[in-house]
Amino acid sequence: MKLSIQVNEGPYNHEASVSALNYTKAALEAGHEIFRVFFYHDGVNNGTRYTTPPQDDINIANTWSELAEKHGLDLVVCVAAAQRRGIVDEGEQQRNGKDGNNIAAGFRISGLGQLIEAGIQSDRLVVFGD
Amino acid sequence: MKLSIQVNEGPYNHEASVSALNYTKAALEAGHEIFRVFFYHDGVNNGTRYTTPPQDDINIANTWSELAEKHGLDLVVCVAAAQRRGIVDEGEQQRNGKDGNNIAAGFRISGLGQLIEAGIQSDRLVVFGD
Amino acid sequence: MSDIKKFMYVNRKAPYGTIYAWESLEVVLIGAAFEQDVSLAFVDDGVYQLCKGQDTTGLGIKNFSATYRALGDYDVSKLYVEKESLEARGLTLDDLMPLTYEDADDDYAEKDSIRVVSSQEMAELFEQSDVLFNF
Amino acid sequence: MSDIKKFMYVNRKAPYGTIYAWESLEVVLIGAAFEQDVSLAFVDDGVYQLCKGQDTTGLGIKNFSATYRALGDYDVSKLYVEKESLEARGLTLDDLMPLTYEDADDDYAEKDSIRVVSSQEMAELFEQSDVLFNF
Amino acid sequence: MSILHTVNKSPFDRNSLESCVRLAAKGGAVLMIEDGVYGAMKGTTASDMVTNAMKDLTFYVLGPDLKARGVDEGKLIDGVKVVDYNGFVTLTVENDKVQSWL
Amino acid sequence: MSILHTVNKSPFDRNSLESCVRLAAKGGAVLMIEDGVYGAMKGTTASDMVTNAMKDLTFYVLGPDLKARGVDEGKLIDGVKVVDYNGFVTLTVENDKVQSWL
Repeated sequence: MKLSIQVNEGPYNHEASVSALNYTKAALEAGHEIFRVFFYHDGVNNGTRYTTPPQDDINIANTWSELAEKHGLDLVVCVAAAQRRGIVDEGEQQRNGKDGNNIAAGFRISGLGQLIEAGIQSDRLVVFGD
Repeated sequence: MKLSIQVNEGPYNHEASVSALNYTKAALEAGHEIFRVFFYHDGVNNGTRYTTPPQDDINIANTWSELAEKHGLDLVVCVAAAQRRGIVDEGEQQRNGKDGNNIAAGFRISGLGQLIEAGIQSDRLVVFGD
Repeated sequence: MSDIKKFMYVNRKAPYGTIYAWESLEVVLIGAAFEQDVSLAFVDDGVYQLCKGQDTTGLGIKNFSATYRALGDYDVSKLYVEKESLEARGLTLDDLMPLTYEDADDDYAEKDSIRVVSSQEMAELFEQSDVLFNF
Repeated sequence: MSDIKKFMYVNRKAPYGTIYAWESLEVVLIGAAFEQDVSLAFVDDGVYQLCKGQDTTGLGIKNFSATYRALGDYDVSKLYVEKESLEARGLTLDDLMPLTYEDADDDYAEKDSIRVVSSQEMAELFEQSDVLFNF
Repeated sequence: MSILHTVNKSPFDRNSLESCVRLAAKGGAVLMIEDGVYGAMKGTTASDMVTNAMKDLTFYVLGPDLKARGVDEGKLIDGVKVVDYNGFVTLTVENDKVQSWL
Repeated sequence: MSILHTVNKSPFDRNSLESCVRLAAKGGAVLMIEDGVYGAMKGTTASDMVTNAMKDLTFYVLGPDLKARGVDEGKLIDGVKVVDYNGFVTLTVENDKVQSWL
């Protein structure tokens, strides 16, 4: 079955991103296709490579990146939500005149249409948030 | 009177940072001293210069920076909370081997002792959060 | 399954205290271009989103309430408001913004977009949807 | 005002669902070095923070519950738990971790850190504090 | 000794106002801000909780947050006082400490 | 047509579980996750709400979230079924769509 996942909260502050990670892993193990993981609201904060979590805790951004590489996941960060919260890739850096970028490996910034498309194309949309 | 303010939530997602801004302005206008503004939990996300908010909305990070410059405010971002969430200054960039930093003008990263000190030194501690 | 899906955007949170109301509305506006069958549900504190007379000047933040009035122009004309949620909050239809759309199937007659429904009717609307968007 | 202030850390949120419980505890640990008069209050879902048998292996996240047991070593020995909050959740003192400290004023006798108090006693403890930390 | 309590959550969504009323000592002040301002409206399922607590506590509501949400002052419970941010600062000073019911 | 409802908030802190029970049609499944798992415990002020809803809805609770919080399975309301993340995925597939009561 084709599943899409929406993540509405940032890492650590809420359990939502950990729940989404564990759910995604279980869905992949069960042989389902993950059409897309869409990061919205504070969820965009999952996609920064600037985090340095404590050594004795999960590294959430890295876990997403590794999962994306291993399974070819499409991790999409909403551009409007990202602009409000300071998540930047090279394209956004150019467009908005920033002096750097912080997007993590495996994530891409795109529009809300990607969420709508996920709703249309997927058999199920599962939302994790606050 | 000597006041300190704690901000527990990031910009835009919750009203907390706007409430803290409006409160801080009113306190300064009334002639009170702001000993410190301490950003904790997701509140550390107030201190990134990577945001590009919509033109028709408030620019929260810039408003903090301008207020800090005008009134010499001490804006402190908690280092442990910042590491979990990807807020980095030059020192943290060096220490944690990051390829850039995103701290906004007027903010500094320091330890939780700064919050305790604010509690000891201030006549009132006012907390804004979720 | 037909090419057109029934989308239901579920709004349960008050405006301004958190951003969910506004960022949810941004999804609805973008989604309108995809020509799906769109409905919005307002339950719990979500009903506050539609209250008239919103004025954010004193807070210094964006007032997005006018955007609800533009929904009709985007062919988003089914806004279901739960009666029980209104009543618990001491609100009636008169407290909400008048929202209308022009019905293309009825010589572009101006009609009300807001439909007050019971909890049970709302539960049925959820059942009949294909995709539920939660924020 | 004396040099020592009465600090009250107020815990109202469950562990793991959000980070407030853990990051609040980090403040308490750092704050212990400042030699103030420290108390912790556990009300509402904050009482869940002290439940025994926490095991986060299945989630893959840090289990910080052992840290509460270390509080005694930091001279943090006054943990007030609201009776009404426990009761509403079907909990008793037996469901909570046994937390103790060694009383330096009583020949280092081992004593219980957790004190169950009524809502009214908790309200009085808040009144008697100098600074209330809320997370 | 008195406490300024701030409540920033809707009483229909969260338990903050209820907990504040239960755990606030007599003589305290309660200021409703952000989504907490909905707790100041009359004719709701939460109004009685506020009215009953008025014998022990004084209730305030933040005007700019009321206006943002389109709540007319005529809809407030009798006795709830509207203050602006300057009034918020004054309440902070007049009471000995602040408890935020987050 | 049936809905999998997820509830991730404590019923003592938020109204999510209450709203889910009010607005879930007969035949639906409710899965309690994250802080929502406290709603599955017996002997609480929220237990009756779940027990009464059981005639129309089937209740599940996520085991890893229960364990994290130290909630023994012996403390669950009779009839609430414990599932792991694989079971969560199965429930997603077995129902037609998911409603997250955030």
